[in-house]
Amino acid sequence: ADTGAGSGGDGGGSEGGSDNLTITFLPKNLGNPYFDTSSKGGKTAVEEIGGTFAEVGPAEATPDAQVSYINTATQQGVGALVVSANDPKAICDALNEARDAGVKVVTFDSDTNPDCRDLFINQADAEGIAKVQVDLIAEQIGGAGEIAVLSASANATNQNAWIDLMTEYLASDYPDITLVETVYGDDDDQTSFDKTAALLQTHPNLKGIISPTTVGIAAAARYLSTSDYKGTVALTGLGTPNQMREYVEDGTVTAFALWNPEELGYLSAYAAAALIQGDITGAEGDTFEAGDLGEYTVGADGTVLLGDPFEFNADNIGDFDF
Amino acid sequence: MTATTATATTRVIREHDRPLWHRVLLTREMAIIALLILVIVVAMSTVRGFGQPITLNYLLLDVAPILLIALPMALIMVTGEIDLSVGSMVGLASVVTGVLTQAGAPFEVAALAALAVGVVGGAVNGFLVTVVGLPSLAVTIGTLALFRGLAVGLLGTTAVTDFPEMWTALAKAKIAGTTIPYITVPFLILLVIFVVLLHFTPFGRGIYAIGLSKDAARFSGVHVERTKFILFVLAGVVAAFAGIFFTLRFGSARGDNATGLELQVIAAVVLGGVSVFGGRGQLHGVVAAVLLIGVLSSALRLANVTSDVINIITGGLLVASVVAASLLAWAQRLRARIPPSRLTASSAP
Amino acid sequence: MLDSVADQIDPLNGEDAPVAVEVENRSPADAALELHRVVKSFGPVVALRSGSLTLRSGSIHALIGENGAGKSTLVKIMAGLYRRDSGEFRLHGDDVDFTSTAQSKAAGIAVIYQEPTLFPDLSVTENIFMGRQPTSRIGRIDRKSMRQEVEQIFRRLGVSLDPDRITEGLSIADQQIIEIAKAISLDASVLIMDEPTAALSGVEVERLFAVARSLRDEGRAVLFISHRFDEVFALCDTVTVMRDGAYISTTPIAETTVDELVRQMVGRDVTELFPKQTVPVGGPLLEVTGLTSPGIFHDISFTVRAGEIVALAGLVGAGRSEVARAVFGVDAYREGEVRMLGETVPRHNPTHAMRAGLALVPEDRRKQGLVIESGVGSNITMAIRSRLAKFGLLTTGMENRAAKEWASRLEVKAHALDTVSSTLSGGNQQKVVLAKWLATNPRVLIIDEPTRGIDVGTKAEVHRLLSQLAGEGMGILMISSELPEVLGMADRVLVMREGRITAEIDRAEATSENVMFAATHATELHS
Amino acid sequence: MTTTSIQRSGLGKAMGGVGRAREFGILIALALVVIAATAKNPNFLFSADGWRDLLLTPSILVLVAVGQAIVIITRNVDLSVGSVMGLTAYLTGRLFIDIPGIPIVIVVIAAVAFGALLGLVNGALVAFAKVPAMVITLGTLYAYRGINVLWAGSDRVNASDMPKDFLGLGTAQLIGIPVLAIVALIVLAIAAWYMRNTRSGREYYAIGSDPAAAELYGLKVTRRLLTAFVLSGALAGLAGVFYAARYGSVSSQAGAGWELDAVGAAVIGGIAITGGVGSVWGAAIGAMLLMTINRALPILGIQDFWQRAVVGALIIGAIVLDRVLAVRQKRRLIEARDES
Ligand SMILES: Nc1ncnc2c1ncn2[C@@H]1O[C@H](COP(=O)(O)OP(=O)(O)OP(=O)(O)O)[C@@H](O)[C@H]1O
Ligand SMILES: Nc1ncnc2c1ncn2[C@@H]1O[C@H](COP(=O)(O)OP(=O)(O)OP(=O)(O)O)[C@@H](O)[C@H]1O
Ligand SMILES: [Mg+2]
Ligand SMILES: [Mg+2]
Repeated sequence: ADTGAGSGGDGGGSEGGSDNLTITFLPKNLGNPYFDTSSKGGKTAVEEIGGTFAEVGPAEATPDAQVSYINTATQQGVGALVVSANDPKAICDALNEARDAGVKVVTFDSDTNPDCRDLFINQADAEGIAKVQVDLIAEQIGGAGEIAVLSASANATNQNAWIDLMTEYLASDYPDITLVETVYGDDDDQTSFDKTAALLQTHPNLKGIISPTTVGIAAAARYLSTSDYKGTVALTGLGTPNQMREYVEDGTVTAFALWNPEELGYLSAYAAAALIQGDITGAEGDTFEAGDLGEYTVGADGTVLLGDPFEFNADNIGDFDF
Repeated sequence: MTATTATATTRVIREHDRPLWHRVLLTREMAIIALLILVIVVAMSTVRGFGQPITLNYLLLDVAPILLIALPMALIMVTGEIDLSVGSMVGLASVVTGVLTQAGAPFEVAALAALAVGVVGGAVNGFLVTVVGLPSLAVTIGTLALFRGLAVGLLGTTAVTDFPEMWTALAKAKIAGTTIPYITVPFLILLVIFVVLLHFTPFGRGIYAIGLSKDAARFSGVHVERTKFILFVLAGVVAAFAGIFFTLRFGSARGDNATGLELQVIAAVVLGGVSVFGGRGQLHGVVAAVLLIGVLSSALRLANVTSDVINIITGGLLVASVVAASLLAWAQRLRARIPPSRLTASSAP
Repeated sequence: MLDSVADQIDPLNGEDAPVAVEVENRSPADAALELHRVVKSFGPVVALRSGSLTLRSGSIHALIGENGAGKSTLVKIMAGLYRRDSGEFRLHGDDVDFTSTAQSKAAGIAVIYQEPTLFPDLSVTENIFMGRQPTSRIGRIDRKSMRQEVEQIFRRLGVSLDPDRITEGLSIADQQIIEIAKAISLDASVLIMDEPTAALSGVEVERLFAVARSLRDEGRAVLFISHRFDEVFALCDTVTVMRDGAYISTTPIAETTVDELVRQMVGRDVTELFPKQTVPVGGPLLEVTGLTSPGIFHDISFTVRAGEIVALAGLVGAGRSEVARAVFGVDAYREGEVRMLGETVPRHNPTHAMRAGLALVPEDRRKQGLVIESGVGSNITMAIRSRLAKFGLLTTGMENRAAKEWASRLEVKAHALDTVSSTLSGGNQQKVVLAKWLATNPRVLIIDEPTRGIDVGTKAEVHRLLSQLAGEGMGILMISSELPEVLGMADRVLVMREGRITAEIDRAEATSENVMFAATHATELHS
Repeated sequence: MTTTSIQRSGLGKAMGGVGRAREFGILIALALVVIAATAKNPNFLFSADGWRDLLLTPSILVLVAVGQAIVIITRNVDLSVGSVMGLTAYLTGRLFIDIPGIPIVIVVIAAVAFGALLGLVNGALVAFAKVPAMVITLGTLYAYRGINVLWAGSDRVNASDMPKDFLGLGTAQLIGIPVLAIVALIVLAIAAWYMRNTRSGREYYAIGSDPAAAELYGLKVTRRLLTAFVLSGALAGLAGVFYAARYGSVSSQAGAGWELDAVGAAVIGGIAITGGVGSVWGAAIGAMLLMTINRALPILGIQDFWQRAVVGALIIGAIVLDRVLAVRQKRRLIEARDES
C-alpha cells in the first residue's frame, strides 16, 4: 500500500487478505456528536487491532462532498473505508471505484445500495427502531391524538426508511394516532428549533413529536422546555444521553431511544478489519470476532446487526456519558 | 474627414506604457498560474499518492462544475454584477432532469428541459436586474432561495437515481488513453467561446466598459441592459449544464445538490483576479484559480488534512492574494510616489 | 522685465531648461500662501517641474495656463491631497507640509476642486457641512441651525436650491454652486477655486464674482483658475501664468493684455479664437419635431443642415443636455420624432442613432464621455468597435491601429495608447472624446459644452476643427453656455428656457443681448 | 429662478418622503404577514408562545442586520457575520464550561469584544490593504468558520453545559416582552440615533455615497471603515450570545448561512447595496419580515418543502415592489414640474 492505489488495485478482487490495516472513518459530516462517539469506538477498535485509524469528512452532510473524500481514500490506498452514506446512490460509483482499487467498504449508520459496499453494520433493525419510537410516543400521549415528525434532511436514507415504517406501524397498531406532518430540520440546531416552533403553532392539537435524529430531538427539547407546551406535548425519538440529560431531568422528555454509537463504530471497525484480513467476504453466514462485543454473524444482504435500540429515561440516563 | 489630417503632425503615440514582459509577467493572473505550478510541484514531491494519474481524473471531476460556472460568472462580475443563484440553479436543473426522467421522458429530453429551465432562470435574474433595475446582489439572494426552494419542493424526500447507464458512464468516462474525464471537452469548448467573447469581440469590449463606467458605455452605444441580460442567461444555462453533469456524475438528482457552490465559484473568480467592482479580470486567471483551489484541496485531503483546515487555507489564500496585490501596488506607488489616485484606489481587484 | 524672462525660458525645450524664475517683489509679510519651486511627478509624468505662486490676503489672484500646465496639481498640493516631491510651501510665513485634506482645511484653506466632489445620496445641506456639522453638547447634530446657515449662504450667492434635496441628479452647475457654498461656509483665510465657472452661466458667474469680491474685501486671499479671459480680467487683481508644469510670470492684471497672456501661456501667438468660416449650407440632415418628455422638455423642434453649426443656448438647467441625450437615444422621450436624412431614428437606442449618422460628445467627459479608467486607445475605438471587427472578432492590434491614427490626427497628448484616460489633462480628454466620435464618421455631431474647461490653445483647435468639419458638410449641434463661443461659432442660435425653445436667431442678428433675453424671458421674443 | 426654487423644494421634500416610504412599505408588508397568519391561526399572535416568538425569533437577526446595515451604508459588505456569530456563540458556551461560575456579564463582554476583534481584522484588511470588503469577508467567512470547526471539533455546547440563569435569558420576559427583544431594540435605537444624529454617523453615509469624494473631503475614511466593521463584528458577537441563550446548543456550524439572511434583511429594508442610502430601522424591519415570513408560512399551509421557494419569491417581490413604487413616485414628481 506504500505505493498508493496502484498496488492496491492488483489486490482488488483477491480473496487472500492483506495486512493494510489502515481504516478510515467517513461520517456524514464532522462536528456531529453522534459520529464523534461512533468514531471514538472505531478508534478504540482499530487500536486494539493494531491498525491505523483516520477520520475524515466534509463540514456539511452532502454526498458530493463525501465523494471527494472517498476518492481521496482510493488514492491513498487505505485498507478499508467505513462510511455513513449521505445518499444511497450518489456515492455508489465512487465507492465501487474504491473497491476496485482494493479498498474494503463498510457502511454503518446509513446504508448505500447493497451492491456498493461489502458490509453494512446496522445499528438496530429498521422495524425495531420505528417500533420503539412509536411505542414510546403512544405510551406518552395515551394512544391517541395528533403527532408530527421532525426529521433530519429530506434525503436522509435511514430517517426516511424509519418514517415509512413508523407510518405503517401506526396505521396497523395505533389507528387513533394521526401523523399530521413531517418536517425537516436538516440536522441543524437552529433550523430544527424553528421548525419545532412552527409545528407547535401550526398544529394546536399536537400531542407529540417524534424526532428520529439526535440533533433534531435536542433542538425540539430545547424549544419545548422554554415554551408553554412543556409537559403537554410529548417528545421522543433518537438522542444522545448527554444532549438530552437536561431535558429528561426537567421533565420535558420522559424517554427516548438510541443504540450505543460507540459500539456501532467499534463493531464497524472490527468488521472492516475482518474484511481486510480476508476472514470474511461479506457473504451471508460469515462470522467474525468483534473484540469485547463478541461474535457477530453476517446476515442477508451483507448486513450485520448491532442489537436492539436502548431506551433511556430518568432512571438510567445517569449511567451514560456519550 | 481627410481635412482633419492637416493638423496631424509627426507625433505618433506609443502603443504601450510598459514593456511587453512587464505587461505579461507582472500580472495577477501570472502570479496565480505560478502559484498553481508551485503547488503542483510541491504536492507531487511531498504528498504521497498525489502523483498518480487518477488524481487528475478526480481533480477535474471535482472542479468541473466550478470551472464551468466560473466562466459566465467571471463575465458577469466584470460588468460589476454578481449572480449568487448559480448553485441553486445547479440544484434545480438536476431536479428537473430527475423529475422528467422519472416521469418517463427520455433523458435527452429531460436534459434539454433542464437547460431551458436554466435559460428561464437566467432570464428572470436578467430581467430583474436590467429591466426592473434592481441590484443583482439583492436579486440573486432572492433567486438563490427561490430556485433552491423549487428544487427541494419538486423532489421532496425522494432522489431520482435511475438514469441511463450510457449517460452516467459518459459523465465519468475518461478520454481514451488518459485519465482526463470527458467533461473536459465541453468545458474546453465553452472556454474557447467565453475567451473569444470576452477578449476578442466588440461585445467583450462592452463588458469591460460597462464594468468601468455604465454611463460612458451607454453613451458609446453599448447595450448595457442587453449585455447584462445575455450574461445572466448564459450563467443560467451553464449552471443548468453543470447541474446535468452533477446529476450524471453522482447518478442522483436531489434538491440539495451543489448547495453553497456559488460562494466557491465567486471565491475562485475573485482569486483569479476579477474585481468585484467590475471592469477588471481575465479568464486565464480565473481558470488557474479554480484549478489552484482544486489542487490545493486535493493535496491537503490526501495528506489527511481535515475539511476545516482546508477551508481556512482557502479563505486565507483568497484574502492573502488580494492583500498581497494591494500591498504590491502600494509599494509600487511608494517607489514612484504616485498618490493613491482617487479612482484607482477603489477599483483595485 | 517679466516678459523678457518669459521669453528666455522655453519649457518645451527639454528637462534641464532653466525654469526657476524669481517671483518679483516677494514680500512674505503680506503673503498668505507661498509656493516656491514645487516639483511633483507621477511616475514618469512630471506634472509640475517648478511651480511657484504667491497669494496675498485681500487680493484675488488668477492662475492660468494651458490644459495640463499643472494648475490643478498645484491646487491639490495646496489642499494636502498630493505631497510635493520638493520645493517650498509656506502658509502665513510658516513652512507647512500637509498630509491630508483635513489638515489644509484646518489651516484655513478652502478648495473647490475642478471636478465636483459631492455625496450624491446626501442632502445639499449635509454636503455643505459634512464632517463639521454644528452639534449640541451631547454631539447631536443641530439640523436647524445647519439649515439656516445654508439658507444664508444661498441667499448671499443668490441661488435658490432646496437645501433638503439630495444632490443626486443635480446639474453640474448646481453641483458647482454647492461646492462654492461649501468653500464659503468654511470661512477660510485662503479660498482656492479651480475653474469654478466652467459650468456656470452669466448670472451665476456674476453672483460668484460678487461673493469673491466681498471675500477679498474681508481680507482673504482668493485664487481663481479659469480659461475665460473676460472673467480673469473682470475679477482678478494679479495673474500668474504657468506653462508645462513651470511658473512663467506674475503680473498685475492692469499691466497686461489678453494677447500677452495667451502668448505666455502657449509660447506662441494665437489668433482667431472663433474661426467659423461660412460655408454653403446644404440640405437638412437632422430634423427634430415636437420632442417632449414631460417635466423635462416640451415640443422641441429644429433642423440641422449640412455644413451648419447650430448652437443651443440657454441658462443652466434649461434642459439642453436632456434634449441632446434624447435625440441621441440615451434617454427616452414620450412624444415627437427624430429624423436623419428623412428616416425616422428609433427612440431610446444610441446604436441606432449612431448607425443613422449621429454622434454625441456629452457634457460630462469623465463620467459620460470616457470610460475614464480605461486606456486612451480603447476609448477612441469604443464607438467603432463593431465596425473594426472582422467576422465579429476584434483584437487589440486592430484597435490600436485605428486608435493611433485618430490620436495623432487630433494630437492627443498621452504617454501611450494604454495610458489610463483619467491621468490626461482635461483638454486631452476632450480630444479623446472627439476622436472617438469623429472616428464613427458622423453626419451630424452633437457636442455638449465642447470647450468646457479647455485652455485657449486647445479651444481654438476645437473651434477650428468644428468649423472644418462643418466645412466638409457635417451638421453640428453645439450646446454651449459661453456666449462668445455661441456668437462666434454658430450659424444659427436656438435658445431654450425651462424646457422650451424660446427663440431662433440667425448669425447675423445674434447678439449677447437678444440671446440672453430669450434665455431669461419666456415668450415675448418669440411672438 | 424663484419659481424653480419652489418646485425643487417640493421635489426635495417628496424625495425625502420616498425614503421614509421605503421603510413604511416594508412595515406594511410585515403587518400583512402577521395579520394573515393570525387570521388563519390566532395562536400566531394571541398565544403566549406566539407573541413571544414573534418578537424573539427575529431579535438575533435584527442585531446582525443592524451591523450589516452600517457596513453596507459605507459601500462595503460583511459576509463573515455568520461565522463570527458562530464563533462567539461557541466561545460563550466554552466560557461557561471552562470557567465554572463565570458571571454572565463577563461572558457577554468577552463575546462582544471577541466579535469586535474579528470585525477589526476584517476592517483593517479592508481599510488599510484597500481590498474590496466582499473579497475579504468571503475569505474570513471560510477562515473564521474553519477556526470554529478546528476549535470545536465534534464537540458541541449543550444546554446542560450552560447555567440556568443564562438560558433563562433566552426566554425571559419583562412586562410581556422578551428580554432579548428589548436588548435588540435598545441596540437598534442607539444605532439609529447614532447613524442619524452624529457627525460620525453621517460620515458613514458620505463614505458610502462617494468614497473618493470622502477621501478628497478629508473625512477619516479609514477610521470609519474600521468602526463600521468593528460594530458589525461586535453586534454579531452579541448575536452569538443571544444564539447560545436562545437555542441552548451550539455546534461548530452555528450561524452558517446567516450572512445571506443579514444582507437580505438589509436589502429588503431599503439599504442600497451601493451604499449611502437607507437606515438601520429599515434593516431591522427587513430582518423582522424575513424571520416572520419563515414562521408564518407553515401556518398559512405552505408545505415544508416549498417554503424556501416562497421566501425567495417574497424577497424578490419586496424589492420589486419597493423599486416600482420609487420609480413611479419619481416620475410623478418630475412630471409635476410642468403643472406648477
Ligand atoms: N494622478 C495623475 N497621474 C498621472 N499624471 C497626472 C495625474 N494628475 C495629473 N497628471 C498629469 O499632470 C499634468 C498636469 O495636470 P493638471 O491637472 O495639473 O493640469 P491643469 O493645468 O489643471 O489642466 P486643465 O486646465 O486641463 O485642468 C498633466 O499632464 C496630467 O496628465
Ligand atoms: N425645475 C426643476 N426642478 C428640479 N430639477 C431641475 C429642474 N429643471 C432642471 N432640473 C435639473 O437640472 C439639471 C439641469 O438640466 P440640463 O443639464 O438639461 O441643463 P442644461 O441647460 O443642459 O445645462 P448645462 O449647461 O449645465 O448642461 C437636470 O438634471 C434637470 O433634471
Ligand atoms: Mg485642472
Ligand atoms: Mg447641460
